[in-house]
Amino acid sequence: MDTTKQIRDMDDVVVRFAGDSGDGMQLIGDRFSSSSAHSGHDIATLPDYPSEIRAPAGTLAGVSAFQVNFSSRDIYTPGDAPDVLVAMNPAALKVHLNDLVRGGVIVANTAAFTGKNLKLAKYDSNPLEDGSLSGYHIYAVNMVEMVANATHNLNLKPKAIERCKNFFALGLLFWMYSHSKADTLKWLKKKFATKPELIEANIRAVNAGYNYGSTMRIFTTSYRVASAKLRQGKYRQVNGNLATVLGIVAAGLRMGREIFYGGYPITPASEIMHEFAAMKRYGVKMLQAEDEIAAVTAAIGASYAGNLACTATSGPGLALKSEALGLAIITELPMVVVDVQRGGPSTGLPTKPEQSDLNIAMYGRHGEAPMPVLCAFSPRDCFYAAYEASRIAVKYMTPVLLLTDGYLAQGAEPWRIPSEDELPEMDIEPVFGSEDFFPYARDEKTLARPWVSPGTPGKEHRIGGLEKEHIYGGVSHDPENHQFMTELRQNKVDGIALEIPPTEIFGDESDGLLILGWGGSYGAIREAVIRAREEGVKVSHVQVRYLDPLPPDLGDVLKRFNQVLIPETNMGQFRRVIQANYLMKPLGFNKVKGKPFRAEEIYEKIKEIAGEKS
Amino acid sequence: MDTTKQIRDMDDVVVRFAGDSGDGMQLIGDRFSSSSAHSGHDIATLPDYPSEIRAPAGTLAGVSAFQVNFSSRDIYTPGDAPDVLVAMNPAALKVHLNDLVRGGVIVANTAAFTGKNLKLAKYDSNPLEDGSLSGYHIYAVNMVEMVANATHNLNLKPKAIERCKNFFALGLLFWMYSHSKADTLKWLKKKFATKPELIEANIRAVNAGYNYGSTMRIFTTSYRVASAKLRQGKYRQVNGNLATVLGIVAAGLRMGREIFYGGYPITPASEIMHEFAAMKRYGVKMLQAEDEIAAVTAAIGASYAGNLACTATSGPGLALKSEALGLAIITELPMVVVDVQRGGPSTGLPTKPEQSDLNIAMYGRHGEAPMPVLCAFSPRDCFYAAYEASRIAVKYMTPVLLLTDGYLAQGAEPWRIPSEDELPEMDIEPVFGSEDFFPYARDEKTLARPWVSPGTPGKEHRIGGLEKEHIYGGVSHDPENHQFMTELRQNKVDGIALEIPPTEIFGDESDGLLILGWGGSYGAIREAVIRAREEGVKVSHVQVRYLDPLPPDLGDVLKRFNQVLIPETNMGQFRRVIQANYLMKPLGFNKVKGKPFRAEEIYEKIKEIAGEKS
Amino acid sequence: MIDIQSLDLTKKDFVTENEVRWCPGCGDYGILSSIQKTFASLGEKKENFAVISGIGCSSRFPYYMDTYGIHGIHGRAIPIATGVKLANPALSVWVITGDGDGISIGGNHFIHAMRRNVDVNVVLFNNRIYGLTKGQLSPTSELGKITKSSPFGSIDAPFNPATLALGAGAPFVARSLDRNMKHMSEMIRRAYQHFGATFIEVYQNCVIFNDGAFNNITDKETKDDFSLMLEHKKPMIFGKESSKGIHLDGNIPRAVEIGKDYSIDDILVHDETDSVISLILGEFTYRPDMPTPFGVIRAVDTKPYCKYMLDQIAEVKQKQGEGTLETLLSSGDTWEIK
Amino acid sequence: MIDIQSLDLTKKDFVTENEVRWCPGCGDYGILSSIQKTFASLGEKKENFAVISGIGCSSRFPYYMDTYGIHGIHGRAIPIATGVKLANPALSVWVITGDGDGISIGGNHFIHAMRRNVDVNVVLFNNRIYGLTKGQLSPTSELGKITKSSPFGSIDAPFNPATLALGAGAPFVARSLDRNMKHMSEMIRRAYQHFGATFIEVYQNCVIFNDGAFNNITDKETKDDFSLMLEHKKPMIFGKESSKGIHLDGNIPRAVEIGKDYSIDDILVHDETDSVISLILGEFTYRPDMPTPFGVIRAVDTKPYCKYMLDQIAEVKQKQGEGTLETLLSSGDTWEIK
Ligand SMILES: Cc1ncc(C[n+]2csc(CCOP(=O)(O)OP(=O)(O)O)c2C)c(N)n1
Ligand SMILES: Cc1ncc(C[n+]2csc(CCOP(=O)(O)OP(=O)(O)O)c2C)c(N)n1
Ligand code: SF4
Ligand code: SF4
Ligand SMILES: [Mg+2]
Ligand SMILES: [Mg+2]
Repeated sequence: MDTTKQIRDMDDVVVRFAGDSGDGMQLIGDRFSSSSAHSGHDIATLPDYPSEIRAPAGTLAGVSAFQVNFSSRDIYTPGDAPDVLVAMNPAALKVHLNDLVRGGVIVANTAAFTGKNLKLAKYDSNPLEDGSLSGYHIYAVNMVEMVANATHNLNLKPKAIERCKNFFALGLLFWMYSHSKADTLKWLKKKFATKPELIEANIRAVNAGYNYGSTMRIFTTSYRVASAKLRQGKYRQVNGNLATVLGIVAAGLRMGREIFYGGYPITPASEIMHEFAAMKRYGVKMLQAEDEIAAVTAAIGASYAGNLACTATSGPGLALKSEALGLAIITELPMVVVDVQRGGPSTGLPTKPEQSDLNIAMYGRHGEAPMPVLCAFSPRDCFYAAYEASRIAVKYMTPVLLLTDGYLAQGAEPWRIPSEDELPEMDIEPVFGSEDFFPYARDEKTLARPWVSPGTPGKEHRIGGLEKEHIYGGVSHDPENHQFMTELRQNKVDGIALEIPPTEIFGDESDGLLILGWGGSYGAIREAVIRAREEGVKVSHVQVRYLDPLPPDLGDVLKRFNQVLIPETNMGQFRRVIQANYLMKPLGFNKVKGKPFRAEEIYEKIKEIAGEKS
Repeated sequence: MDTTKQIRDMDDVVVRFAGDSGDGMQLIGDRFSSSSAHSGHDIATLPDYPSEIRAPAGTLAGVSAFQVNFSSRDIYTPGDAPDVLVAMNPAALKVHLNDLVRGGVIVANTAAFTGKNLKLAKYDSNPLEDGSLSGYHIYAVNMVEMVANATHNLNLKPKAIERCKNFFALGLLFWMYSHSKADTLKWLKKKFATKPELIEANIRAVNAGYNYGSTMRIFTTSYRVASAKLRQGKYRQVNGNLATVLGIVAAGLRMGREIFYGGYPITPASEIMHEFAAMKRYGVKMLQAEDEIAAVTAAIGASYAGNLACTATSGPGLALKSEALGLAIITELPMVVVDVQRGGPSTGLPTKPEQSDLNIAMYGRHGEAPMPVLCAFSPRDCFYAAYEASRIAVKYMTPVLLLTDGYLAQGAEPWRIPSEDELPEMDIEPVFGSEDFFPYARDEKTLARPWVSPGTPGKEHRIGGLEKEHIYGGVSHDPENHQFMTELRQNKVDGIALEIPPTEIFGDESDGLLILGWGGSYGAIREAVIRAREEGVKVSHVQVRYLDPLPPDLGDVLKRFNQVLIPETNMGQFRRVIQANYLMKPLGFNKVKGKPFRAEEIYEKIKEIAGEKS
Repeated sequence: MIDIQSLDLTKKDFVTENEVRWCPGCGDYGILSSIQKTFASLGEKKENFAVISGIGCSSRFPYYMDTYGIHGIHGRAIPIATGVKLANPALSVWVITGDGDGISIGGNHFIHAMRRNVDVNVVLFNNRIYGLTKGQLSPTSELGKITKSSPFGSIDAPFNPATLALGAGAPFVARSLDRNMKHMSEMIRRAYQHFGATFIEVYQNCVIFNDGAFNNITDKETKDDFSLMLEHKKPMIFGKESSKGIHLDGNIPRAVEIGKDYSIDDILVHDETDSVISLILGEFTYRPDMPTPFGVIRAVDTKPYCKYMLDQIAEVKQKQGEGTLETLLSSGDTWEIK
Repeated sequence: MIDIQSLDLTKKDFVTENEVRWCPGCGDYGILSSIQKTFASLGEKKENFAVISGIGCSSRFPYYMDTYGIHGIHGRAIPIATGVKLANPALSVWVITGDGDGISIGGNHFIHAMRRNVDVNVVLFNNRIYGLTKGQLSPTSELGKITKSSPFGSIDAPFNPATLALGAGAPFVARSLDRNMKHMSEMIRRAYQHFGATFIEVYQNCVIFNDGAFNNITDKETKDDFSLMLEHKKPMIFGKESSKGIHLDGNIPRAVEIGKDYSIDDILVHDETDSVISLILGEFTYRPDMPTPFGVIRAVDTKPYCKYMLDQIAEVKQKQGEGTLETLLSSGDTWEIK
């Protein structure tokens, strides 16, 4: 049958599945991504939940969506704007239509476009019929009826039939993009192993969707996205939260340390706790503490007792941990503190990403309390960032703050699983000091102090939050010692800069415009810069992983360019850091809308700046 | 009798009383200051307690001291180095000798220079006798014996006699500096009203000291410090903590608001709580909360309910309040948060002052969470700073952070009590918005929203930590609204700058060196600058009260000078703020020794810089 | 103080424009409705209510109550409410909180409010789960429970909130159920009338993450056997046929059949003011051999915090005289410079 | 596990070089001495002790114990200790805290550790005042008490720490006295031997800010009449001549004279495992008509948190196989690109 269709080759496609919270959009989104990934595309995905747990069915607040970008090239983001919108009900159409590219495809489930649902979605008339969508390609199908027909001899209740409609949509999309159904059929068999009637129903729904595409005349074309030239290897999908956990557990295994996680639920960091909780076979000890303060102080205790300790949270929780971080700093205990940033201030926009915790990460502690601050660029990069944060923590005996955000946390990408020897080495040398044991003895290079766990005979010692005497570690009120130790703590953090690799510049090494980013804006900036460069704009890109200390060559790099633009989803926090450090005034591009940058926005900004120049 | 003594006139004198914790040094220090102040000197005082509650008698750790600077001129600090050291025991001598000016006077109580005490003070031989003090004028008196003689017919127990020795020392100092005893004799009668035998014993001790001075040949000279040309008026002594409380209560009375204080004890801020607790006749409601989070959130609740709310703490407590401040910011409720800074990080040096909480004050909250930050210059200035903080809080509907420090908190000065109409006006206009009541309506000028207390009929409304819809105040996830409100909150704080008076420059209006200070370094800087200017050095002084927003003219002022020096008792936190704002690189003068700057140090630094230049 | 006649409030007066956004079927709806109805009937002016919450599904409550209110931050509803009440003691201040908000992160404020006897009314919606963050353990989740944060079963023994409150010295402790709106209403009224801190634990069904947690006390067949409806000065009888009761065997409480070995006279009589009885009752929760007590577990009159505070201020004013700006600034030791 | 013979520890082994810096006469000295002595006698290796504290006079304790230790931050000793214990369950972990550190700012951690039954031993030095910050109210200060923060008398009703612990579900609760070193030592030993969370409240005299707070139970003349020394399975007898006892009148406990209307058989027999008895005993504090109970108020065996944790890890390892870097990275759905 498929032979009759016209096949058009495309570089990449963005599909957004949208429907009611109960319509199973996350599920088919995930299936579609998986089949794309398995067939060798580079992909990036992003779920978009409603902030309510279960908003009333059919309402605008209840719409749940999942976006997949799949491509024959390297891609960096889940895509700015969908090429295809699957709208399972009027509310889904209403909420997401604005994002659809002009001339894009709408696949709509007409069964849900009832009077009641149209009203709930605040439509006066049926948009599928009133001509208001004339700029788009509309494929309107009564998916429920189709499934009913395909399953008529299975004796399913109407509710059960209704439930399969998402797999009809999935089948249809498989056809449209020449994806194989095989994986999904296998998956269904495993998933519903104990419920054979559901296997059959859903398989029929997938097939019905697929066949509908191939037999109906309305679909004149299907598309094919070639496989990406991905590096050879074994792949899996990870989102940022999972990758963070994998990075820390890998580091712990690598350095032969047991892992302790102290956590407290908070959106969008909770999943980190869930993943740690599931890591029992790796011996991970996880405490769901009574609050964030208990979580971080338990981590401090565990660190003292020799575990690789971690705690993760989001803004409000980081604020609560602030006092305890001072203790970790003065006791010089290793620990990884992850902050999955979300919209602030206060409870703010808890389900939306933002990069507005840089200030508190760098400066949010009383007294002189320096600690290294790192950030991750992409969902899979969270693995490497977390692994590196663990390495620095233990090597330098210091708590380390790792910034991710809600966008990275939930976004997923395929990740080529590194082999053991591809992982950076854990170049940590235990510090012994002189013959006698002194808890505040120093490694000359790293300034790390010894990490000796309770239970070790003969090395009993006490540490604490009062200023410590150099070497000996006793309480000291001596003015000169306080000056010395304050400087030492600063020098230790500053010293990490010596290890930071030279700044990688994407594009030209100097002149023109430099886009300087940090954290999760990486993908959008990179895409925009690639596009602008393809059009001949002289623009380069640097993304900073090490926020404190900054890369030692960064100041020189910045000064080599004519202009520097810093896009941030905050009011300019990193820009101020750059200003204070290099006494230069970069341009700011600041957006505080509870959304990550789209590549398009940055591209436009580049063009605007380039235009002004020319 | 007194007629035989030689009287030498002096401009100012610094006396330090030092002894064991149990020797009553704070008491006679206070008496001496009081008599100095009452006789028209300008004075400044500073207690210096041991960090233990009661260290063992006679030990170095147990020494307690009190310093008084009294002068015929305006003075700015309790003095760098004492001219006179009263040492009641060997430990006191040991601890404080280093500070004494070369050639200074030591008044020692020989009764305490026993073998045991010398050993406790780690002296190998008696310094009063071994010639090691040859550079000083030593007046060694067996004060206990003297008191015993003076009270022999009172039948006192040895312990009681011993207890009076501090008043002997006081009497002697009164004679040396030609102070009147009258006030103190009156005070003793009141203080011991119920214990007449103590009145008599102490009066005899004072007189014995006084007479000893006038009759003994060893005192060839006594000194006289003329009255200062202080402004006419009624005076009282205040330390920084008391002045802070007075400022807030005065503001509350002035604006007709009841006052709520939520606190939790912490050195050196506890006294603020004690003072508020004593203010019941002003209707002050004070809650000693279970922790700092409860203290600040109770203040938020009280503010919502219409009270002028305040909470005070020190570094570790400020860190704990960080999350709640975000709530105060997004709900736009007025509140004064006082941070009495001490040495950090963590518990750090809890009894020592430091200026290292500027970072957390300005940047220590998650999300974009701007709030005004002010600081106080001197103990008595705490009154005006706290009063101003209250005014800004209510006028703009915002929490305000006021930074003082342990040095200001405990230091005392005479304060000319302002009359009611000398106090700044409370130029606060209630915001009503349009006809209908909307909780997030705006005053056009200040951007303040209405402050309507529960209990007001017809204006029921809810506020909270989720992003708020402009005007209406409902929860809003709208991206544009979040951008708008984030900017609005920033603009509101920035807008305060319009009210900041032009920067006062002490010295030349441009050229040469500018010393830029903030907070408690005021006195030391001003003294140093005066001295250097007297010697012809081209140096000026600006002290900044408003740290966020900064005075709008500050950038211009700074650029008018050849060099800017920023002395701070931290690693350069304000310097970074200046760098980030004005893209210039001031010199830093940073000291982190748990001590405030001495005028001398700054003076030397000025000379050093001036020397380099010439 | 109260002029019931003149206030013509109905439930509607307490409904806001905000669309209620709990999951369909959530137990919170019933509680909201009970509270709105009861508030209207108390004879208290609408503007005198302040409803304060923290963060959680339950804590969205203030948005749906047309009174004054604060949707606070996680765990801090009680101190915020304390501030509101102390600032304006004339208000009727209510805290709506969840098992996570109220006794996980907010546990300290909870016990301190109870000991201080601060005059706020705390209503804790106990669904034994974290709803808003999508299904983690709460401090009232049972041992062994599988949740997102305990995929292999919980190893954290739970609190019994009533006992916790009693241990902290709470003067008023009650328990009710989302579904039993009449009972709920009665508890709210009792709390309103009680002078001082009150605590009502409400068992609330979370249909999404912990559905059926309270089935044994909501299912028609089992509920009478598993619930003990307390009434002051009445014997503690329960069971479908009211044939069972609580007997104190020395100091050990037992559920017994009335009629066989025990007569009605052997059954413990409830006394809200008896601290031992309340402690015994508190302990029943999570015990499979005992029914769950509902109603007022303890109600003792002790002087509340606000009263102490106002009395003390009045006394000091009496003694020292009402303070003015003049007395404030000129207090302490002063002197004149001429 | 323990080989007492081979360890030749004495009190001295637990003394550090640090000069002890409490006020002369402070009750803390006696407690320090008891604990040093007792630790030496437990048969536990010195390096296996970890002593964790918060901030306060009492919290300086770890500096004087030559063991592993952390002087933490205010109120957080318990979660720090929890982390230490979970990271290394072989350690004997002790928390030293004060009434402010432990149950004012640290109250939440305290109740949660008790409910979770985390295997740490909490020793709370209750001097009913804030010592280190020089004399403010603590949550155990009596109503009406004049302190720096309550110049007109406290209006905050105090906690009863033992009852609070019991209300939170503590499996082991005891009380002792700074001066009674033998008793103190016995309680420390009992706590050490108890498997799970333990709580010992120690009445401690602060000579500077609250001297004599416990006079009635330390003064020779009065102490026997005001203290009730508990012994498991023994009747609750007290008084100078051992002539008084606790009688349970229905459910109301009373102090009665033995001999007249009551015989020894009417006297309540202590049972550490009986939860009602422990609750009744807890309540006696601050009651003028009742003696203050000392000794083990409750001791019940329940599976502690660490055991649950280790068991669960072992079970999962058993089922899923011990994890490696390889299994970690390649978990979940994987595919090959060639
Ligand atoms: C400081 C902080 N930590 C964590 C969170 C995340 N959070 C929001 S609600 C909640 C728990 C809600 O549980 P519960 O109080 O039982 O309310 P429910 O949703 O079950 O009604 C958590 C952990 C937060 N908002 N703030
Ligand atoms: C976050 C924080 N808040 C407040 C303090 C100040 N502080 C130190 S100890 C203490 C109370 C001590 O009382 P308690 O625990 O009873 O110990 P004690 O000194 O009586 O032994 C306080 C409030 C602090 N160090 N940190
Ligand atoms: S998640 Fe549970 S508690 Fe929250 S609204 Fe839904 S049903 Fe109610
Ligand atoms: S202040 Fe009190 S508790 Fe603290 S050391 Fe002195 S006597 Fe002991
Ligand atoms: Mg809950
Ligand atoms: Mg105490």
